[in-house]
Amino acid sequence: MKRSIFVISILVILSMLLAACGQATEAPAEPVAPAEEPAEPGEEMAEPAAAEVVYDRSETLYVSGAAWGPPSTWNPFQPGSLANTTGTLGFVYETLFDYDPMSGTMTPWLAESGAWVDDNTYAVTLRDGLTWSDGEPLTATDIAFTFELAQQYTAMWFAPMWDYLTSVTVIDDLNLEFAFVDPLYQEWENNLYNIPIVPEHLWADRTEEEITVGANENPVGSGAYLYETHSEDRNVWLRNENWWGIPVFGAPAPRRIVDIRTSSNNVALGMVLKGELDLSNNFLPGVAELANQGYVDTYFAGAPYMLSANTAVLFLNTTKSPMDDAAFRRALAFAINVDDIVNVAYANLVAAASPTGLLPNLDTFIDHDLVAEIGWTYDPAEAAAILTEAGYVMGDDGFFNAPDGSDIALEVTCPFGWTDWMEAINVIASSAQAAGINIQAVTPDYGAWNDALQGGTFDMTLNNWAALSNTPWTLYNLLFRHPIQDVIQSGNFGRYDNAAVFDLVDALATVQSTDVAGMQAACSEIQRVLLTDVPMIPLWYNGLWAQFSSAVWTNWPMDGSASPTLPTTWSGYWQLGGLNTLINLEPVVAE
Amino acid sequence: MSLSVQNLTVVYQTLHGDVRALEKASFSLKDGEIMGLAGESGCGKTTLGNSLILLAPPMRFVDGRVLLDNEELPIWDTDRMDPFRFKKISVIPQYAMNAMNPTRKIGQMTREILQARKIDPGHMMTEIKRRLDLVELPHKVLDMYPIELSGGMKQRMVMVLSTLLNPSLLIADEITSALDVSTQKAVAEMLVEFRRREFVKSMIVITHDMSILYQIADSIMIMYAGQLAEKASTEVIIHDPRHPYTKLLISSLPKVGVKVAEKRLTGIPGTPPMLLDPPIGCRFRDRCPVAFDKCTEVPPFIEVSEGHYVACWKES
Amino acid sequence: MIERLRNNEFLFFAFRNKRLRVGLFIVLFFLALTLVGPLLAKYDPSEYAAYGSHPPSAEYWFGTTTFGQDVFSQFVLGLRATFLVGMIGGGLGTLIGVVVGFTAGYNGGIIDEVLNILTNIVLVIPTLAILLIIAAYLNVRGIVAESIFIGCTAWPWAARAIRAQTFSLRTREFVDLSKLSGMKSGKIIFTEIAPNMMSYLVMTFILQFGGAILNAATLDFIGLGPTSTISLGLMMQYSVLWGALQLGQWWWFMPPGIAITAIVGAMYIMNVGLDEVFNPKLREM
Amino acid sequence: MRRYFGRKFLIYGLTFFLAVTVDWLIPRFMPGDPISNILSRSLLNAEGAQQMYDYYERVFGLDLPVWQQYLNFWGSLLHGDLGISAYLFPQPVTRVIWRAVPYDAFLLLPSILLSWWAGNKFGAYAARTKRLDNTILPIGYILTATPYMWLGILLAWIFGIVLGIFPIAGAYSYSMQPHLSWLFIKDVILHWFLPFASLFLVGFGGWAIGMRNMIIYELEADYSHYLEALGAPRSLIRKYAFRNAILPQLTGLALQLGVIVAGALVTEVVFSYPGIGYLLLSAIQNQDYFLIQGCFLFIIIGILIANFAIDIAYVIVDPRTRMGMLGDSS
Repeated sequence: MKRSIFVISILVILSMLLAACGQATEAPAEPVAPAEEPAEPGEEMAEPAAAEVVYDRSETLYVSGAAWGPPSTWNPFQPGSLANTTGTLGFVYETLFDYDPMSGTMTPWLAESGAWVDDNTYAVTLRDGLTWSDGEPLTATDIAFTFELAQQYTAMWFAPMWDYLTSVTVIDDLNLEFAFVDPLYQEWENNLYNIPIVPEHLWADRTEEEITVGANENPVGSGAYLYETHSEDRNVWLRNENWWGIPVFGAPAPRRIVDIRTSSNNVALGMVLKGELDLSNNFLPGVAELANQGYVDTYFAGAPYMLSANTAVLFLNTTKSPMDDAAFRRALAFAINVDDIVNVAYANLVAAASPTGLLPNLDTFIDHDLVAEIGWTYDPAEAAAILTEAGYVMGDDGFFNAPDGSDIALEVTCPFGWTDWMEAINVIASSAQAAGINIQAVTPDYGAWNDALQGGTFDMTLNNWAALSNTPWTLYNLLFRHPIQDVIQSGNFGRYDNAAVFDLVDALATVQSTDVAGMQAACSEIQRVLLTDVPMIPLWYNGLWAQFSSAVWTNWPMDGSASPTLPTTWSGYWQLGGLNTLINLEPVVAE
Repeated sequence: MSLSVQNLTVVYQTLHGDVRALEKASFSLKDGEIMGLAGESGCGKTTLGNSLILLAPPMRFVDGRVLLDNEELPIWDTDRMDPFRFKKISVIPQYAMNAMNPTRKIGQMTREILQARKIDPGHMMTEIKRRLDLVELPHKVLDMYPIELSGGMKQRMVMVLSTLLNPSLLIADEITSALDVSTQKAVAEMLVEFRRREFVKSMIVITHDMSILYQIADSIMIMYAGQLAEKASTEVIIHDPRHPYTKLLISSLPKVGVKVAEKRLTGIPGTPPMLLDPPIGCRFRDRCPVAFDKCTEVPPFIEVSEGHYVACWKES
Repeated sequence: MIERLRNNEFLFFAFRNKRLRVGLFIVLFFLALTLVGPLLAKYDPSEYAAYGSHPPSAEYWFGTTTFGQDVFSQFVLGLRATFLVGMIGGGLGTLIGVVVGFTAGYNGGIIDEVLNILTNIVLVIPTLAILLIIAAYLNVRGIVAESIFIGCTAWPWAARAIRAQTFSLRTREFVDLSKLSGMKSGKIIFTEIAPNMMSYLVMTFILQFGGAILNAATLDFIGLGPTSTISLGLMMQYSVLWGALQLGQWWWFMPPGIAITAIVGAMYIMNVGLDEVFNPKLREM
Repeated sequence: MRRYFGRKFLIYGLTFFLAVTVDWLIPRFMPGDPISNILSRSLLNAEGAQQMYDYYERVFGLDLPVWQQYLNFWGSLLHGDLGISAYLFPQPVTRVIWRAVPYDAFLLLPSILLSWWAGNKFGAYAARTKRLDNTILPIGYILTATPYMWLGILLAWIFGIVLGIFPIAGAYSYSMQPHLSWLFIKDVILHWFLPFASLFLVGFGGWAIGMRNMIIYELEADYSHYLEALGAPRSLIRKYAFRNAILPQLTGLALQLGVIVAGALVTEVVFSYPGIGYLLLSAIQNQDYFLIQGCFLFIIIGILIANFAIDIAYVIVDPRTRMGMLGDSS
């Protein structure tokens, strides 16, 4: 008996071992979705690489921090949260334009140029010699096809654009025109660098389901990298040696990119310290220390170490009392000690936000005089003054009561497990209490939090869903999203209902992006509402977490380096300069 | 003289000290004698039985000699006892019901035990079968697990097993207490049959059950509180006991043949003494109706008439 | 005669038994720490006592977390949570186990059958899987809630054991009944079954206590523990989550683990001790 | 025997039915709405969001009446279809799980069997001598009392970080593609070893102690004394004692499975080992009810199968069950 058990277990080990390998080996070769046959040529190019099973460190770039989970889809139209496969957009599928937040400029990418011929017509000229990785040429028809998909299928995220886009006309292989009625210039420009162009010859005969939600395994695009393989915890990309962009932009330095999905940030931290990871875009709380000790590099040598990626906003539920009182909201703005959030919860990895909520890259659109005049800073006394003036009475419990005498007891929430935010709301609660406003920090599970958020049952909660953008409209469109629905999927969670400001935002949307003065004027008006009425409180800028090691690759973008680009691998950031970062990298030459 | 025991003293070790469970026991068995050993529970009769075959902790050997067929038994040394066990001296334990390994077929277990004792099971088989017939057990029990047998069957199986090597002394401990009356009778008669066929030379039958002894025992020995009280032929013990305790015991019995079970001796005031530090002298003293000052000395266990031993100053 | 000595010997054995003493000492030690700890702790567990992480020092006895919270303060509070879970969870588990087991064992028959099947079902369904769901179902969880569902899922094996025990005792009593004429069965339950069960119950509770603590630690570690307070399991989770291993902040993840291991281990060792005390067969003479 | 298995099947049947029902309830019971969780991070404007929401609702079949959803669930379950993972959208749950299963088998089977086997041998051995018993027993107790994840953390810290002998994350190096070579196999084993070790050690302690106690009881059992009285050598007595002590240990194995699975879960989390436990955790953190369902179901089925295997083993080694005397109260 005993012996048999022993033998069995030995056998088991071996069989399992083989099973694991066998299983793992077949893993990449997943059953391929229909209409993938033409992918063969692409496969062939990848062939010599596929033979390599052990990667050469000196030509491989190891990155992490982009994927939320195992790679599951390579569909470029998959909305944000599911794009666990960073690079689908940027590596494989490309956009007409590129936006560089550092310089604040739109760079033509697939397009050679694009411009408004008149108020309702936008003309695009493509670069000559664009090709798909399967060798087929990329022409204007592919662009038209891609945009028209959204006209056909309302489930595409950019389908609403067809409310003002009327037609796409292909003039020749390189030229096409978009016709509009009352276009939202701002959104359009934003879409120019967010809509991925897909090959008509591979997508034309796909079903709606395949197009909108299909996994699109073994994707074929036009980009600088080819899908090589993936497993539960990684995506492997191989440089496309025939990329049309090499003569234009130069070839990205790493021949192969292994994008690692670390189970948790600590794993990434360990790998960074061991030098197994060249670039980590995870949030690593201890990293300031490590940077100071020179274990890793960050964009800034000192605080805040990181570039800013998005604005953490405290949404106030304006349908509830006392958040429905502007005075109370403004008082709260003075009562929150943002510096503590920055210093303690984030150990200086972030920067305090402008009350206008706009990120540094949009600084030109911040009305600094206005901020100086009616902006706020941490000032409990001022908060108390505003409340008293508004008729709030300090109760004997040390907390203010509403003018009608009722107690005020509020909750500030964030999802359980989002530890940095949990620390942040602790700071918010304690500093508000110190100022006499009774707020408790509560951390429900994500699902419940999301319900409360979208259903509008929360008191006040944190949110940062407005991404880095080329236009202030993106943020304000999110903050003042309208019309207000029972369930709000994203934006204006506080259900702040103010037709005047809604109109201002819509007005901003229709300002030509070339008309900077016009945009500034529009923004200034919106900001006046934001600062006086305080429907929500921008608190700090979440960092564009990036820590890198120069052991194998150098010339990382850092403060002061010539024309720095974003050091990030996050999904949706490749066309924000991420790819340029790869192009600028230089291998460390051995000895 | 099949068995002769001299001054056998055995104690139970407990944390409070030694419990003097068996005090200077001296007696002997004639060849072929079936001796009944009776007394209240806790009087040391089982201790006596065990000490003869398996003197294991917490029991501790203190003093005395045991001769079996004029050969000394090293009862204080379990290892040196092994050669004698089973072959010369054997036991049918109180727990005969659970004496067999529940997860082994009975035949297999038998074989393994025999092999362990360097005996070739091969040519024991015919003998085993003969004896199974004798105790009216079908041969197929050998291919059964104990759990498949009834209480009585297990009892008989153990009898066969224990006596397989024709020991010259068999200790049968409470073998009948767990059985119903009819089976008791059968088992008792089998014991006699075993002696007749000389599977065993002589026996010590430990029991509460006087009626059984009345049926099968040649002689009866009464114990009280770790001391021998009286030993004589069955007839004598039943009809003409000499020791005051025996008298009370017998008189307290209902009609002979009726089971007394463990009934405490209600007839006698008081309870047996704690044997941790037993009273000096006769341990029955406090309860004894006829006790007198002499009783503070331990009375010798002397032969008052042919084959009749008594430990009482009144009698000597 | 051993029988007769047993009762007065019990305490004697109890105090003499080394394992029991050691186990008891450790448990009492931590219990004491739980009670006096909060007095010794200088900071509020969630308060930022220091600026960033510091190794143990005179100021911060167990060092501080990445956020500069005092590990010792969290530790003593976590201890309390741990004992609470053990008490409530273990107690509840034992209680249900006893009720079910005793009812089944003493009545037998159909009741036994049904309870038995129930027990087996709960036994087969992996406790954790259920806990995961219940836990995820409650958005804001406290220690007590956690303990309760731990207790509600931990009882089956206790029920099984107690059923078996009751069963054997009952049958044993039947044998005796036939032996000693005229003893009332009610009296038997109190004089025979109850004491035997007592020892058994104590031991069951101890095991349940330890089990509950381990269960809680597991739940906490995967982020399904209390959302409203600190516990040893949560401390471990945070330490791992925030790279205490990689940053070598051993003072963060060592104390909670050591405490849990020590307490539960001590419980188990006590259990063997008690076993030896209650069960003379196992005593060393 | 028939009764024995009849009852077992009844229990397993009931268990499975209940489990599946509870399982089906998960997404309906838990807070949050899987679809809005999927969409929540995608920056859509109002109308786009609504359209996508309806679309996904159709995809997940959540727009049907409840009773129909329940029946469909059984239906598709029997076809081995557990729906689509929300968090790994649009991957089918079964496919996601099947990818994880080999890692679990590879981790669990050896650690369970080996720890059981070694633990029993060792416990029996420890019971033999008082000295061993006193020195080694406490170690066993400390091991069983150790929370799986903490042992994992310790091993990871000591061998992974301080000594740097073993990798502490993943199933094989990031610098490799799976292939059959000694290099790769060595790599896989290195990654496997620490998680295996933590599972093995905790289990080992438990079994060793269990066996030690069992043996001591058995050596005090009547049949052991009878054998002594017949002068049987210690070797034989021990042999019997061990054989009989194994049985409760076998039952113990069945009872422990749930605990071990839980242990595996946290261990996989500590070492980010891509098994089902790890998958389940991610599923929970991402509110992926369909994946949670799948994992839960797989665990149940796995445990049922294991239990059944043990039942059979039991029947083989313990005559009493064969006689149907014990029913299932073994």
